[in-house]
Amino acid sequence: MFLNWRRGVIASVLIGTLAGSLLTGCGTGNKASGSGSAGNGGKVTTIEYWHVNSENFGGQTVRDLVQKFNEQHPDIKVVEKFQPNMYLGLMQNLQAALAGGHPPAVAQIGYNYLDYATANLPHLPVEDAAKTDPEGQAFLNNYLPNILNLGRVNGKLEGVPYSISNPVLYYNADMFKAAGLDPQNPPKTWAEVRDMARIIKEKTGNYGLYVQEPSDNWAQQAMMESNGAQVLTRTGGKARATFDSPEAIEAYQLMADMVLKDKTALHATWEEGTQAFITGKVGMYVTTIARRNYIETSSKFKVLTAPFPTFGNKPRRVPAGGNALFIFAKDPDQQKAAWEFIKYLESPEALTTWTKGTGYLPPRQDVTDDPRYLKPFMEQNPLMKPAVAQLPDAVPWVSFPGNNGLQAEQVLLDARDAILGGRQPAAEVLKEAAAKVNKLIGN
Amino acid sequence: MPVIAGDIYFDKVRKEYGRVTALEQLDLRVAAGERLVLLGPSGCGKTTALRLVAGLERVTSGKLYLNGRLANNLEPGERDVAMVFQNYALYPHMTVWENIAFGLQVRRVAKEEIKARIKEALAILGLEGLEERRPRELSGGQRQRVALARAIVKQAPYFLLDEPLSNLDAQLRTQARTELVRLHRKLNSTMIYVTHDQVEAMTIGQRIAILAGGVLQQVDTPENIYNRPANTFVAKFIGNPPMNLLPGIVKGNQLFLGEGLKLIIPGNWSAWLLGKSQNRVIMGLRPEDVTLREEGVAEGEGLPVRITWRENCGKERLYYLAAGDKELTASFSEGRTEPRGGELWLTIDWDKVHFFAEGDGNSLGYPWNTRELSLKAYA
Amino acid sequence: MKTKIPWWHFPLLLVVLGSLLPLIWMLATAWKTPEQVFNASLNPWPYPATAANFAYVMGAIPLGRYILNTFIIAFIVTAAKLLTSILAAYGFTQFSFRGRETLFYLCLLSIFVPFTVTMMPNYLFMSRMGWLNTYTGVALPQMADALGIFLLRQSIRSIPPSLVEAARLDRVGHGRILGRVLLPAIKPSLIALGILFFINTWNEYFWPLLMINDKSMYTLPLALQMFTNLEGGTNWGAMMAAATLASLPPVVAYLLAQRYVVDTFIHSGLKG
Amino acid sequence: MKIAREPGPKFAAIKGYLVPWGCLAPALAFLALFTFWPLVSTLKLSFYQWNMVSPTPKWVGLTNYLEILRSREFWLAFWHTLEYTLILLALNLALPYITAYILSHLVFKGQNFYRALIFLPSVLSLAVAAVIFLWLYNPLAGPVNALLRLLGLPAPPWLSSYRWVIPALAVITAWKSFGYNFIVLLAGLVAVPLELIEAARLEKASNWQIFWRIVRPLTSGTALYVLVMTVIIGSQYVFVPIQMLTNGGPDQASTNLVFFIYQYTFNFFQTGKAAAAAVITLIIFGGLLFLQKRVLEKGVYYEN
Repeated sequence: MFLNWRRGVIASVLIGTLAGSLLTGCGTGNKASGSGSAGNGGKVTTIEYWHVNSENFGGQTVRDLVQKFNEQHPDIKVVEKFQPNMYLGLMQNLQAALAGGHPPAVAQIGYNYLDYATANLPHLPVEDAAKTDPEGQAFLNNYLPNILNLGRVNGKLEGVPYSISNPVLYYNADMFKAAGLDPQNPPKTWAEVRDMARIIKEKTGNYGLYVQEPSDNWAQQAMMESNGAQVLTRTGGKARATFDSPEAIEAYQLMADMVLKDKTALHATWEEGTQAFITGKVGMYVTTIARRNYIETSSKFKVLTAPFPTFGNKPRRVPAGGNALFIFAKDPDQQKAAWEFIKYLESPEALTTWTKGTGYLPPRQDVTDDPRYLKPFMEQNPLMKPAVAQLPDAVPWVSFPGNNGLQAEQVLLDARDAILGGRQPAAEVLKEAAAKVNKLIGN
Repeated sequence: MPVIAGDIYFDKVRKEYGRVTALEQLDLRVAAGERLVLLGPSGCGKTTALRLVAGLERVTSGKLYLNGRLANNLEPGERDVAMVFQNYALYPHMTVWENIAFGLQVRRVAKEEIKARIKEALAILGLEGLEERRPRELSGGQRQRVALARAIVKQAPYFLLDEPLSNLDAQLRTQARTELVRLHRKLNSTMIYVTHDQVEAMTIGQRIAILAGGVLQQVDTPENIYNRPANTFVAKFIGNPPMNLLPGIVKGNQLFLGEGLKLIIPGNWSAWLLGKSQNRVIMGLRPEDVTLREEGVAEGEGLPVRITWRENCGKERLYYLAAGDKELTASFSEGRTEPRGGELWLTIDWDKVHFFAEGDGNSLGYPWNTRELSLKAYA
Repeated sequence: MKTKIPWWHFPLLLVVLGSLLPLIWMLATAWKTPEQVFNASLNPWPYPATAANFAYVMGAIPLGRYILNTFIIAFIVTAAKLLTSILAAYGFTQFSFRGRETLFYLCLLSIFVPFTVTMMPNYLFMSRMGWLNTYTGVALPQMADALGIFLLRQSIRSIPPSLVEAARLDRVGHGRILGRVLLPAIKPSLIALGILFFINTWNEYFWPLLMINDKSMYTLPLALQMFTNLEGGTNWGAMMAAATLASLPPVVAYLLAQRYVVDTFIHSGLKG
Repeated sequence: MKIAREPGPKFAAIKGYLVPWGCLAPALAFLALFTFWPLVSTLKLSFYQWNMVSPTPKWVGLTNYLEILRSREFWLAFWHTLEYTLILLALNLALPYITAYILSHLVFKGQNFYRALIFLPSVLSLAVAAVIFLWLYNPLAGPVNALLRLLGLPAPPWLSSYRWVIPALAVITAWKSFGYNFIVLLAGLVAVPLELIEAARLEKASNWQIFWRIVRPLTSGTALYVLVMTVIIGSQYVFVPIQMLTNGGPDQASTNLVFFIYQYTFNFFQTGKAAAAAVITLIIFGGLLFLQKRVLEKGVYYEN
């Protein structure tokens, strides 16, 4: 009998634990989300902030900023939540959270998802949020006009530009020397890049060049548009893929020739390419300035940077990478708190912390040049200079409109693999891809 | 540990499994305290009948009464039956003691009482000292006795056994038969014993019910089953070697069994068969009831036979005989004079002959009083 | 006979090598400095070894918390799967009713429904219920397992029906028939199945990936991706250290109970 | 003896249903709610255009199906699924089958040693496996290519090569599932009575003949189980390395049906097309199951 009794107890404890854990919804996860209470009367408004900054990419900086903000604002509590897999991952989770009715108040939206987010996700345009704040317009005047445009869709300011990056050319000064090249004279045009890459290959046996290949077309857009092409042409509210223009094909074919014919450029994933550079197997590396800190500290050789190369005398056009801050809060109190938080993140102090912690460029001119803020940092980090100098050349990162915008982006990614992988020449692949994209975005 | 026994009554009980009929309309009454054996070849429905009593199967139609009470819808646990399974169904993870005690514990029998009953059962079955063993540490005979012990401690009015000896070797089986009968005398419950072994049936049953193809063939005492088989099936099924069955035609007082095989039927049989107005018959002859002679007999007094094969079974000798196109067996127990071989004559003891109708195989009866042997002798 | 033995060991040793080499490299890389990682990738013996990667991982993520998350989810799912499978297997073996076989095969069919077919509606359901980032969200859809039902049904069918019948004659209730007769008899299958469920849930990646985006709710496999972030650059040593730490609990559990696990797998008829 | 109350037939009938359905209810409820209802729901979604967020899905009839069946990506995914499956059948059915045969019938020492170590990888997470192989496959510094270079062999960029990406990803999955399949097959193989093999030895049958003519037919039930599991579960297992390492690239060269559906759901937010692809996948798997039932089972020997 004792045996029976004991077994019964164990069984009921097991079942109890099970049922209990189900009923309570288990724990910590849910408490923070959403439940904004009336902001007045000493109550605390809790809002969520979604970002893409992982542990080795500014995660700690985000925590510091949030902590400081919460100390300064006793009536608001910001909870930061990291979203894996960069902007794509964040978009996925955001989409789901919206479907479930529990969106974050503030989220980082990659510039390449600007159009899609504006058209598909219910949000509060920051232009409207700014209007409710008497200082709102003055605040927005702190930005360079072409930078503020990065947050505009069809003329309306939907999100505040926050993180800004652009592609620069990193190069291995030691390898330049070994190849008999002058480290003080980095290539200025793509023709020079091609020549130097050939020399590096001949002299050192290493690859001359790697251009970043993550799951976006950012760097490739910079090449095509610097050659005078337009990835997407908007006429009268209608968008059309034009990355099959002769200029675009020429730019892409140059890259393909270096990879396939000259065999002086590496075709690999971003991960592998970065490794190849920092382990001294590639001479030149085109990637975001946001990676400066990692590249500089990981490399055992002298790293230098140069502006993104141009095509002859054609103007340089580099798409701005990074993200804008969007407001997804629905409750007025939360919207107000969200706007407060955005203003804080975009304050000179916070941006200084942010740039130091990540390598992004600040969207506000007054921060970069101010000795109280980033000036000393910029002087200590000469590698940042080309990126800052390029800021006036910034153009919007292409964001494909419509329901199928995200798939259009993938078509271009596949095209890159097809060209650099040698499936077909650039002209054919790009023509095919453009037709497909045009179909997807409704032409 | 005497128990108040109850009777069991099958009233037109039918059992079907899907499209297969296991039992066709069984009418059978088992008296309270009786020891009845259900006998038949495999697939005859005997186990089904037993499981119907236990409630492990549901009656398809008809009524099953236990102690006068309709039991069709009673759960097995509500029927107060004890059962011993063919494979004993001992719980492998429990000790002997736990196996026996389990059912009683479930029924919330007092601890002291459980102890007393198990002690008694272990003593009766000679299982003392094995209490802490697990089934896999026991021999076949021990397992069988544990299964019996588990059944008897329930002190149930009904005691069902499903071929409980089939997994034992021959020697143990003989011993267990007598044990079982003794045990039943002590228990006094109503016992149904299922077997396909006629020796077990004859030695254990007070009455035997023979089933074939889901149909009850005959219910009677072992003596009557042997001496007065109700049909050719029973006749052939009981007795080893089986009864010789010879089809023939009756013409007046003559029986024609085939080419050159003619017998003169004595007066009493001749008149009896005439009364049955059945001239196509089957004659049944048990192998031990025939005589072989070396010297010739008069026409119609015997059949000319030839020995085709002989077997020495120790206590008895079997002769396989050919009579024209017919084949027969004869057996001779030790001591009887044996023929040497060659041309022989087979003669018949007409007091030990059986006649069956050719069509349905039912017994044509006997020209003398068939009620001399009765059940009472075994009560 | 003796001369024959060595030859056949050769292919087996190759297979063992194939099984172990990736693990050896994971372990080796976890103890290497970044320099060793790149310049001596073929060397399986890090010298001098550094624990810096582990220190970094422990500092960067709340490892204890993740172990706890993973354990709680694996425990809930395993317990629930066993419970529902046991009950269903009992229902499918001990009762006969119209449509039983049809129902059973319908259950079995669910094994063959690819996860991707159901993931979208389940995801929406969970997010509508507000169960994203909860143990409930991860565990709830996995609480029944057709394979478990199938295997336990097989196990129950392999024990003689008379065991249950004997109990029924003793007026033993369903609870006790299950608890005291059937479950002890199929204990090896239960244990093997439990271990299988636990390891599978522990290792699960895809569904938690969809359900959980709150760092504090991560399971160990999810935590791994924090070390593969693209813009930050991969720290291979740290990643392998994290992989090692994530694998440690199931591997240790397996090695401790190794003979038992494999033996029960072999003898419990898990072959289906 | 106490006479129990005789329950009426109606009571008995209700009581007779209560317990079995009570037993089945939890499992059936979970399966219905999280497997079968979503199935129906997916079927419904496949006729709509919807991005999961907009309040009104748009009815588009069969458009989703037609567009998918006309797209290059779907057929790539389809053929790749076959390719993955073939590789997995070789690595996760044939190879463990033979390994298990060697261990069960040709080798008598070290049984436990082999079993334990061969099973080891299957207790790891696929995510761990993917991460380990990501390093092993690293084209410049990874051990695999370092070794190949040392041997003077070409060292391809495994995960960005059209030709190698599928085998490379399949190997990851195979490495992780090998042990489990091996143990399952071993369980089937040790059940083959030794007498049969001894009898064959007396006939001077070679080891291969014994395997092919005696052991294989006798264990075909187990093998069929592993086969079906490899085909159906395999394509879902492969998903994890695809999602973690290549995202279907390069140029959709490593996508399969499962990843295709995931991509349309969570990367493109084209729920309707994803649902349509899911339904098509289900039909393909259904066809495979049917095929298995009709063709393969004919040659299968079952113990019972």
